[in-house]
Amino acid sequence: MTTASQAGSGKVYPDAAAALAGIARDGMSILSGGFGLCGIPEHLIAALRDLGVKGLTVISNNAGIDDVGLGQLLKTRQIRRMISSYVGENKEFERQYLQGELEIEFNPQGTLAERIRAGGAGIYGFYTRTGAGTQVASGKETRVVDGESYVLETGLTADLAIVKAWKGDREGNLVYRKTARNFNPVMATAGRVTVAEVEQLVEVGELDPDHIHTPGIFVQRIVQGLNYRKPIEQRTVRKRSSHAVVA
Amino acid sequence: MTTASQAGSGKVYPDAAAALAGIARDGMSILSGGFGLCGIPEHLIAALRDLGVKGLTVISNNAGIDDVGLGQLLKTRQIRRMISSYVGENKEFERQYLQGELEIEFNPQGTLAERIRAGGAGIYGFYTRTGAGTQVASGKETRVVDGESYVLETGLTADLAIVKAWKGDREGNLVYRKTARNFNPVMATAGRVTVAEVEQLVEVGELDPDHIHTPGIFVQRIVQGLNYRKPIEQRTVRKRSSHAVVA
Amino acid sequence: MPWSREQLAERAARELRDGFYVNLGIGIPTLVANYIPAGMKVVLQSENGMLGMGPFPYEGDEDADLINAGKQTITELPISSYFSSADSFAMIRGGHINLSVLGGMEVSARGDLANWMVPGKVVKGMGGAMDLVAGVRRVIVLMEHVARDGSPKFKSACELPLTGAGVVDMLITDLAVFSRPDRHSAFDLIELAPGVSEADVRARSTAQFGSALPARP
Amino acid sequence: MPWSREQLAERAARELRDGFYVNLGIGIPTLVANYIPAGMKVVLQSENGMLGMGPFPYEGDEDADLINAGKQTITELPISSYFSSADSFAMIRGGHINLSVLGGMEVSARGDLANWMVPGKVVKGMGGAMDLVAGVRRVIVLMEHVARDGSPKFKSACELPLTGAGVVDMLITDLAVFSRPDRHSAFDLIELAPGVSEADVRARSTAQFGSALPARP
Repeated sequence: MTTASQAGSGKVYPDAAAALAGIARDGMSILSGGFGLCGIPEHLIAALRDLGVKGLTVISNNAGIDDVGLGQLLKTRQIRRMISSYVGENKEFERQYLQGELEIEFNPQGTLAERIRAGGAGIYGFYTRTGAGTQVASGKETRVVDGESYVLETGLTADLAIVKAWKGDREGNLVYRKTARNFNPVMATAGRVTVAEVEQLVEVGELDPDHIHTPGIFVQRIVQGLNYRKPIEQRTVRKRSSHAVVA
Repeated sequence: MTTASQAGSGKVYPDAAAALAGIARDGMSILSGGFGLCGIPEHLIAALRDLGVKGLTVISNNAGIDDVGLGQLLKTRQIRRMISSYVGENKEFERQYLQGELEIEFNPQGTLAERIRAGGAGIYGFYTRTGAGTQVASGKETRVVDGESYVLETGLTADLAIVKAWKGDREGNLVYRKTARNFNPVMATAGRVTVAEVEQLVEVGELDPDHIHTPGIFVQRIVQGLNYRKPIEQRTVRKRSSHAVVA
Repeated sequence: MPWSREQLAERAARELRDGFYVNLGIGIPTLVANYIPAGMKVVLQSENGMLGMGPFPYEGDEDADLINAGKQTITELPISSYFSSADSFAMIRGGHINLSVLGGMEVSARGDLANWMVPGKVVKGMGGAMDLVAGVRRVIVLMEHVARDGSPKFKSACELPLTGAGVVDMLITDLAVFSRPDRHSAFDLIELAPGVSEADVRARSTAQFGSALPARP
Repeated sequence: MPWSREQLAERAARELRDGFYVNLGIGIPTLVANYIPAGMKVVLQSENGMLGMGPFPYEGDEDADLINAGKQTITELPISSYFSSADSFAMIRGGHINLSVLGGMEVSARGDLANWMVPGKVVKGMGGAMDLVAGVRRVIVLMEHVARDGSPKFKSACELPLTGAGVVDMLITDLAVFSRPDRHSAFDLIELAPGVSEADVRARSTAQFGSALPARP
């Protein structure tokens, strides 16, 4: 795993297309942050769509929904293979998968997160109970210790990681907001190049050094996104009179 | 790994001795946070000394200095075995070690941190390049992948973890300050019981949920320490006229 | 009379204990949150990276950056904290969550659970279910006792691909409740829905199980 | 005339590049920070959990919560960030640091490094050195060319227990500089201290190495 680290102000790009110029290419592997549509790098995904790069392997917990998030790259048939934990909300995905146009590798969500962490942390592989005795373990090394079965899962890196944060500075230091954090910090560590988009690009020194989630060393390029859509997948509310916690 | 989790306000104890009552016992294993003397749980260490529990296995990056930090437990001969990465600053340690009164297991610092993280994260073991081809690898499984040698290191947990944070609330949520964070967050995840001491015990809701370093689920007991000594091991300063960065 | 969805959730809520950290699956398990006894402190974990999950927001208060693992909008509490997916599953895998309540398609007599794929149907993925059953200390499954065609779902062995092997501690169906003291033991029938007999339950199960019904007063 | 400690540090600083993230070991390597060329942006990592390490504090500004890996008081910069030991070594092990400069007791012709223990002497521990040499992309070792008794420290094979096998990219001693293009290659002598000859260096080494000295003008 070698990230093209480069400290300094040369990390800031004017827009998502510029931030991907010279990096995006056919057949590359891409880690894409977010959980569902929450915390997805929506401008960088749109820029990948516009750049038209094809034959991509995309590692992302989900595949967006039709026309939103990674759904856009599915619609344009730019994705050849996905590594995900759940892709239930996407009709176009289903169609391409059934017609054999798209490969999918399912990983348990926690195994996926940990494989990416391992990739970014220089760990070849790790033993987890998750998936022991299931299809997930088939073809993998397993071992039994004190009566518990463990599966060997390997670290995962990619040519490019695209992540979305709430705030960032020109050093690449990032802060995420609420559950939009999800897969973003761990993916930022595992791209050979990591490009971050932020809602607010702030001055160096504005972020509290005790509270930076992703240190700038992991981010090679950063861009401020404009007019975030931030769509909501399942809008659930309660009536102001209700006592029920869950509808 | 089973932590005795228990949410709620029953976590707060009046002082360090009370916070260890019913937990501390002879022969137990203890993860003790801090790097050098920075971020050490000084009140909990003092309480262990006063409780007089003996035959302890202590996992801590360092062993304090004479009379300070874990040095206090060495002086009283309460520690039987240490797992550390560096113990260079302690004469009493050296004396006991040379006389065979104390066992020591050295782990590379990063391997130690990662073993503790693995223990807290339910990972049996992981493959790292660190130590490959050295004494550290002797007796351990190794594997070569793409010409690189990796050593299998196993997860590490303990009966008790004692950690020190800057701020905490009665849910056990913790925030650390500057480099006093070090081993504390990862150790908090790997104690079957974790006891935290904090400089400031704050009201629930005062800590920003985006910036909590250790979620309360990992902390079973919490105590506010008074009159912190916070000794400095190597006081290095520069003259106000100097241009040199390093003395 | 079989228990309703709400009654299943209510029954599962009786397994909650003060101070528990709990992860609730999508569907009926989510409803368990409505039956947390008054005065009991239970902290809900959401595997997408939150501890201390609050209720759905009031209309107009939805925040796109604040959702649960079912992608529903939720709210924050004063005790809440956020963390990454890697840290969330470290918490789950490391055994720090007391209880997980999940839905099921099949459960076997030895506690295997199948709830993520049906061969021949489009596979949507296991999400976090495999991690939860492998890592959480106590696993309760809620499901209909039989499939729509009447075939048993509590079986001698699962036919569907497994989510986890030997991981179920308690099974609550619309007909009965089964429990076991540890993962090496067989299940005992411990409760019946009103008007349901042990014979009914055995007739609708291929799983073997013991009986530990309380003596009728 | 052999190079001084300061000259060793200054020579090592010539290997810095704009934008580098660098970890400096304890002792002479720490001095490299004094020779970062003006206008060059170099970010120092401290393995106890800090990126963007600043200089020593002015007297009276020392903060017990802010130290480097040598336990010395330091300061923060506007670009700084803090993280745990686990995250710090994930950064190191994962190959995110461009350069590490360390002290050495012995270096072998194949790039093995020994710098953590001497059999028969009290062992203090390897600290983070094994992680640094295994994880950082480029490793430079600074050391005296010979031991106090005159015996070579750049050897055909290390006699002391190793810190890492085949991990050294560049060796800077008080007599000469040795470099190799990759970890499968042998070292070449590339520079000599003033008044030191290649024959001197070979006489004081048991390691075999090539020569790639620049042509004298």
